Amino acid sequence: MTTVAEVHSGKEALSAEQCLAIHRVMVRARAMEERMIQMSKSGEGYFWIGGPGEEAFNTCLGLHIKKGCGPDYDFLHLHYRNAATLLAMQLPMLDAVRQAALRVTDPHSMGRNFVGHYALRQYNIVPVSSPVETQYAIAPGTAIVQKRHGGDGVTVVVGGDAGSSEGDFATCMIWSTRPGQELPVLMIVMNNQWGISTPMRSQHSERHIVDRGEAFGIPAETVDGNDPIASWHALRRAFQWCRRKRHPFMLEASVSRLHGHSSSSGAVRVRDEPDCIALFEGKLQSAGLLAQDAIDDAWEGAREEAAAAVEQALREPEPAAGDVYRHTYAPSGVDAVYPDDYTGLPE
Amino acid sequence: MTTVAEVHSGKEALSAEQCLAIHRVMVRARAMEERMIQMSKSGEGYFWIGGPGEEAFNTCLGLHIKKGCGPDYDFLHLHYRNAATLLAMQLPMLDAVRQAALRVTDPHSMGRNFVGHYALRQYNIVPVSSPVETQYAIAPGTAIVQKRHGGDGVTVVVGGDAGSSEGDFATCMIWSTRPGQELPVLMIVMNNQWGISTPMRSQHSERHIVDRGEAFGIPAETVDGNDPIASWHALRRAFQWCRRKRHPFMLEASVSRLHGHSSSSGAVRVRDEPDCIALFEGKLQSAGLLAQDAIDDAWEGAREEAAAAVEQALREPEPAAGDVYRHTYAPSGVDAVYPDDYTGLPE
Amino acid sequence: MATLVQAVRMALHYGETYLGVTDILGEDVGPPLGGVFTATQGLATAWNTPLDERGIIGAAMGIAYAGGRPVAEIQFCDYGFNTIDLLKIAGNQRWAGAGNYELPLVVMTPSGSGIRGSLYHSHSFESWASRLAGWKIVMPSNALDAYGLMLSAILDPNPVLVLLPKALLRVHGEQLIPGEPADQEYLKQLIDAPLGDRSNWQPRWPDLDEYLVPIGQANRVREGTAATVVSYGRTLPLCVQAADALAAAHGLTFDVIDLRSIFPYDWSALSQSVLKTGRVLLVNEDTEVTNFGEHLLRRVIDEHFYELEVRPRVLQGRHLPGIGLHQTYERNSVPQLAHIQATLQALATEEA
Amino acid sequence: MATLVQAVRMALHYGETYLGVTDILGEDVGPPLGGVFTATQGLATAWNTPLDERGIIGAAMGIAYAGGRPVAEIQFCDYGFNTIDLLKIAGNQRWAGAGNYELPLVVMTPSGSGIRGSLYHSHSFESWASRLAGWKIVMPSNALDAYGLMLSAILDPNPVLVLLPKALLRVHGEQLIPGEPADQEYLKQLIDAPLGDRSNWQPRWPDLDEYLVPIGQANRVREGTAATVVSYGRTLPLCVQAADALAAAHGLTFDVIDLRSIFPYDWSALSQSVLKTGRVLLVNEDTEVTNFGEHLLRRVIDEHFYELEVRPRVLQGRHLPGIGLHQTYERNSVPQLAHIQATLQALATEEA
Ligand SMILES: Cc1ncc(C[n+]2csc(CCOP(=O)(O)OP(=O)(O)O)c2C)c(N)n1
Ligand SMILES: Cc1ncc(C[n+]2csc(CCOP(=O)(O)OP(=O)(O)O)c2C)c(N)n1
Ligand SMILES: [Mg+2]
Ligand SMILES: [Mg+2]
Repeated sequence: MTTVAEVHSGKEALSAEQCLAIHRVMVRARAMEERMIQMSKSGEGYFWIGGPGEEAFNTCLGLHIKKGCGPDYDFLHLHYRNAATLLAMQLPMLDAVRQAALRVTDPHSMGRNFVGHYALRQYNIVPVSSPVETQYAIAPGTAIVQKRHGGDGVTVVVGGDAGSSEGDFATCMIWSTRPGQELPVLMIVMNNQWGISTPMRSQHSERHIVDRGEAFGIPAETVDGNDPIASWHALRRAFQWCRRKRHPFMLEASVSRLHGHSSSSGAVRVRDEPDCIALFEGKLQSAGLLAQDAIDDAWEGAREEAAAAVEQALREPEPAAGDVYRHTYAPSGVDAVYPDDYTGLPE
Repeated sequence: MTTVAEVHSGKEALSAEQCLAIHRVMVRARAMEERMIQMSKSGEGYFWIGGPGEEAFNTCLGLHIKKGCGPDYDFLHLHYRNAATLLAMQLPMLDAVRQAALRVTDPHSMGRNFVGHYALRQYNIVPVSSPVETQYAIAPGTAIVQKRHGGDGVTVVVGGDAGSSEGDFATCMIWSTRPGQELPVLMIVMNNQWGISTPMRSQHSERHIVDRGEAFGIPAETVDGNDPIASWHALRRAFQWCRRKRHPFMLEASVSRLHGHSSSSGAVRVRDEPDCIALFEGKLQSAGLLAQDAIDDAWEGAREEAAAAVEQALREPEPAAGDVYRHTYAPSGVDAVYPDDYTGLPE
Repeated sequence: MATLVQAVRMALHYGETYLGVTDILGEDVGPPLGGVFTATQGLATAWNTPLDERGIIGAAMGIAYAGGRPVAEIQFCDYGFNTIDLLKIAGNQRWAGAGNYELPLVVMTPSGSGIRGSLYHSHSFESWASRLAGWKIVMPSNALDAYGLMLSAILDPNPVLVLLPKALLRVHGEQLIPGEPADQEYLKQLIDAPLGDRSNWQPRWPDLDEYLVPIGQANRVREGTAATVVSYGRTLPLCVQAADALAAAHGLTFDVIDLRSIFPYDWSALSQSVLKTGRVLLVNEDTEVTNFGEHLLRRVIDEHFYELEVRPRVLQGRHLPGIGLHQTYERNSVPQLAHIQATLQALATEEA
Repeated sequence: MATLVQAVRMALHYGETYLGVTDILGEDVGPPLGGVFTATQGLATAWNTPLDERGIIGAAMGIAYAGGRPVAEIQFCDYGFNTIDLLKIAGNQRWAGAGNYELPLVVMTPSGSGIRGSLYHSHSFESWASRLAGWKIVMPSNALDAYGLMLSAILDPNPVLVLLPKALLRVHGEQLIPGEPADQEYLKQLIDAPLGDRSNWQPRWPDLDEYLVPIGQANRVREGTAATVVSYGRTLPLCVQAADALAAAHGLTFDVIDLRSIFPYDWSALSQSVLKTGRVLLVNEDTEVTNFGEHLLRRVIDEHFYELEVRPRVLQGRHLPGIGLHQTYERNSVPQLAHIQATLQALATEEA
């Protein structure tokens, strides 16, 4: 087949290489999620929640992250659908799967938290917590340190459409635009039009959720999150603004929710929402960049990788009774009762 | 002196009669507040917080209220600077003073709450609570009942500029604009440019706080709250919108804070902010509507009324030890332990 | 027999039909879902709110101020911790406001562990809630009580919090709710929404009768002499099981008291039983530092210290930041049957 | 000697100068006011926030995640009840996150009654706070402890809540803070902002030394044999007064223990004293249903039931929606000297 230098979407384009790299991550993310859904049904895991339908945007997000530890790097305040972002950041699939498998080796939570609830200090991924939108109240804090520190580190905060109803969404806008104290916060709203069973349009009158930034002078974009090329460029502009201007930016991505809300609602594949991977593969095929057998190979490889990760995780130890208190407290030189960690009620 | 039919402010005008009525309430409110400040210093009362500097707007607000009990009438979710509103609603000065004097006869709180913390079921004044902005989370509820009930009752909610930083301000906008479920809520922001010692401009980038309504399609106005004629008409338009359209409206009034935040900061008279009463008296005098001796009479009458109210209140009984539990619970036919009221721990 | 969650649903139907309930509001409580636990399927006044717990509690308060009778749901009690200031206001407004307003507000929320909910679907709420003066707090452990307590909560003119034990929501009752058809499959056909498309579904409500469990009235579900055990919610049936096992194996009999109301609690039932047995075990799964069971213990010590034959016991959840997803965490965080049974046996057999 | 609030201010100065404190944030904590109680006057890193408690706690958490060392103030603990979900996250993030992050976060807030604060400037917070697993909670009752506990709070890599007893903020200490000038008027000149225009004012800080009160270490402030009394915050000096009065009048001597740390509490100090005296009174002013003192009582019962000579006592605030403004309400809502003294005397003189 012929190869092209770049792939277009509307007026924007991305190099063939980049497109293929994005596609690869998207497929790996999907394969992993699908395997995790299976785990939640087979007893290999338990609960599932995740991001099938958000791979295009989330992969591009991960590829834009300035990855590292501390204020020189980007901070991530994510929600529970960001698996593709972590894979794009080159984090091993195995670690996500360990969480799905409730293993004590799960680096994010030691088998304590639901899948998709990441925490990795090494890459500035602050712990994902289930109460929606609280991350928007916390995000300004990391940006305060980044702004004061200098450099171009950005604070990225991600949440859903329904979650924007919580007051914390407003808190983030206000705290990011204090006069003279503007913060490099990239506020991302993943608009899948649903909060569990409740349609966004039944509760919200805003044309776009990010329109709310206007009163605060926060520039904003909306983007088709099913289109990785559009997403790539929207993210590029957003990051550029935050990195250079050290001011906030808002980005709203319309995305699909391809397996419903979570395993609690069955996690069955829905058929009436666009699939960003199928769409992208169509585009790459038309561009002559990816033949059907290359696609098949990508999927097969991804599924094998996921299967191997599950196999590996399931061989690893589960939490033991003695792990219950671990990591409640960090060691402290000024605590007479718990110099190391929590050990039960004071003795 | 010659009399004119109406008084102008910019392009707007108000009848002489209405202006004089407004002036009278403003003066009574100021005289009462000044007497209460004295009480807080003399030991006749204790803490003081109130609305000197907000009389122009608050009086007009009170005069626009459709006063009564239940969903046919307006509901008021006030903050602690609305004394003039209550006087404009023809509530007796004595009742406010009873609260300042911590008397058991205080109909708002039995000597329990700070002055300005009203509660009067008879006139749909829901209890004023100290935590700022919580009233904005509660207000949609009364409006839900009003909307469903029919009629033209409006829910009025009032708070400060600084308080708009709390998430509850956003909650009110969202809940008042649910598609197809829009609510007759009049959101009022009293912008005195301060939250205790913190200048509004040091924390907020919005040009006007009510600009935040735009994303929700809420019409808004800003008004010079020191000008009763402008305030009157802004309120007239706002109420008209809410009463007829059964949709929300936002109104931001710029006002003065003539005695600082509260008695905690000394309650001393500031000299660098406009005094709405002096300004209005100047205007009424120039219009030939009010002579200096009439002004003096108004003040003297108001001060006498306040003095008499204080004298009366101080003659009334204080709370007794036996009052401590009163009105914790409403009587309940289904409670085996507290059929009437709370009486201490279960026996 | 109805499950606990069906009982709640029937109570809400009764409430909106006969007791003036005007609004059942919360996240996903309206159609098509009818609540993440199906508690609000098919109800005429149920509607979906924005994802905003502060808005839910606030709006419900406003509805109650304006003369409505709302039942607000917090989807999981775990998500109610940003509303405690509003719950406090709901509890203090009448006292602070010199009795101006009644606030006939019901808040219901699933509470406790037992569905492998990880950190944020396993919280207990009763110890927090018991600190909210001005509120009444109830927690049924079976379907009939759920029905009766919910009706009382609706009738009471004060704020009432109904804690629903997550672990027991799908457990069938042992007693019929007045008006409930005896065939549980038939009941299901009548009132459970079908899977799949529900747009044309309508519930067919049985002809229910009023049944009230008064607030503040405990239920002695087993009678005995060896000791008193007091519990509620998820751990109550475990206490019953433990008591029955000890009766069968060792002939030890117990007063097992289902508290049902956390506040006001039925002190006289508890007190009389302790005076009779001289031995008491208080069981709940909330975390053990500043736990409501410790309050009950304090009352026991205050009033019956000299009547106790042996050291009174309290079994509670561990003081931990959360309950982990892996079963090992959960089993080692909150009281299980074996803990309860062992403690009960030790209590009953300790020499006085 | 410095007042308690001056001690806090000096500790914060020491913290930002030597211990890496990066941000002291809250409503009105920056210039010109320096806090509604003056706790943050003249501090280099103090800044004013929007009026948004959720934002304050959230931002402080973010600062701590990113390597800063924030001290966040909630202006009155009464206004912290909408942040409990965030406080919970701060307390559980490390446990939930497998130890990835430390969260060196200090939150300080005035707590308790005694300034005629009406409903919303009189709340106690320690019973609520003690339920926040993952947190440490301290509450000084004098200036030197305030200094030492604040430094420990700053040094500890975990979230620490410092409750400041409102009623004692302006009370002068009896012991010098290391480096504090002996003349209190002189200290005032050095570090208290002047009334009026402050735009050119700069504090002149004394040359302070490090002084740590370890977290979890109580202080026995009186020694005796008749009984043990355990308290903290506003009621601690009242307990001392009561003990001294009973010593003078009746020759009864008491172990008076200033707990200082609510969690972790110094169980061994408490336990040893109870074993010695066989009699114990626990005093605090928080509301009496599900009160932290009831937890301590539970520990006493769990471990020393058979060593108690007489019924242990607990004195707490009444279960009420609030503390009313009129003094009659306050006096009848929370323990006063007379209640404490009478209870202590009864405890000490009851026949075993
Ligand atoms: C504070 C809070 N309330 C309720 C929930 C339960 N819950 C989990 S996800 C969810 C819907 C979230 O919708 P949205 O924000 O649009 O994100 P999405 O799941 O669609 O990606 C709800 C209500 C929660 N996790 N946190
Ligand atoms: C939730 C909450 N936080 C803090 C306070 C303490 N406080 C009382 S008034 C006030 C400032 C309010 O400013 P603004 O909203 O502008 O109203 P203003 O007093 O200027 O009328 C503060 C911080 C409070 N009452 N409630
Ligand atoms: Mg969504
Ligand atoms: Mg203001």
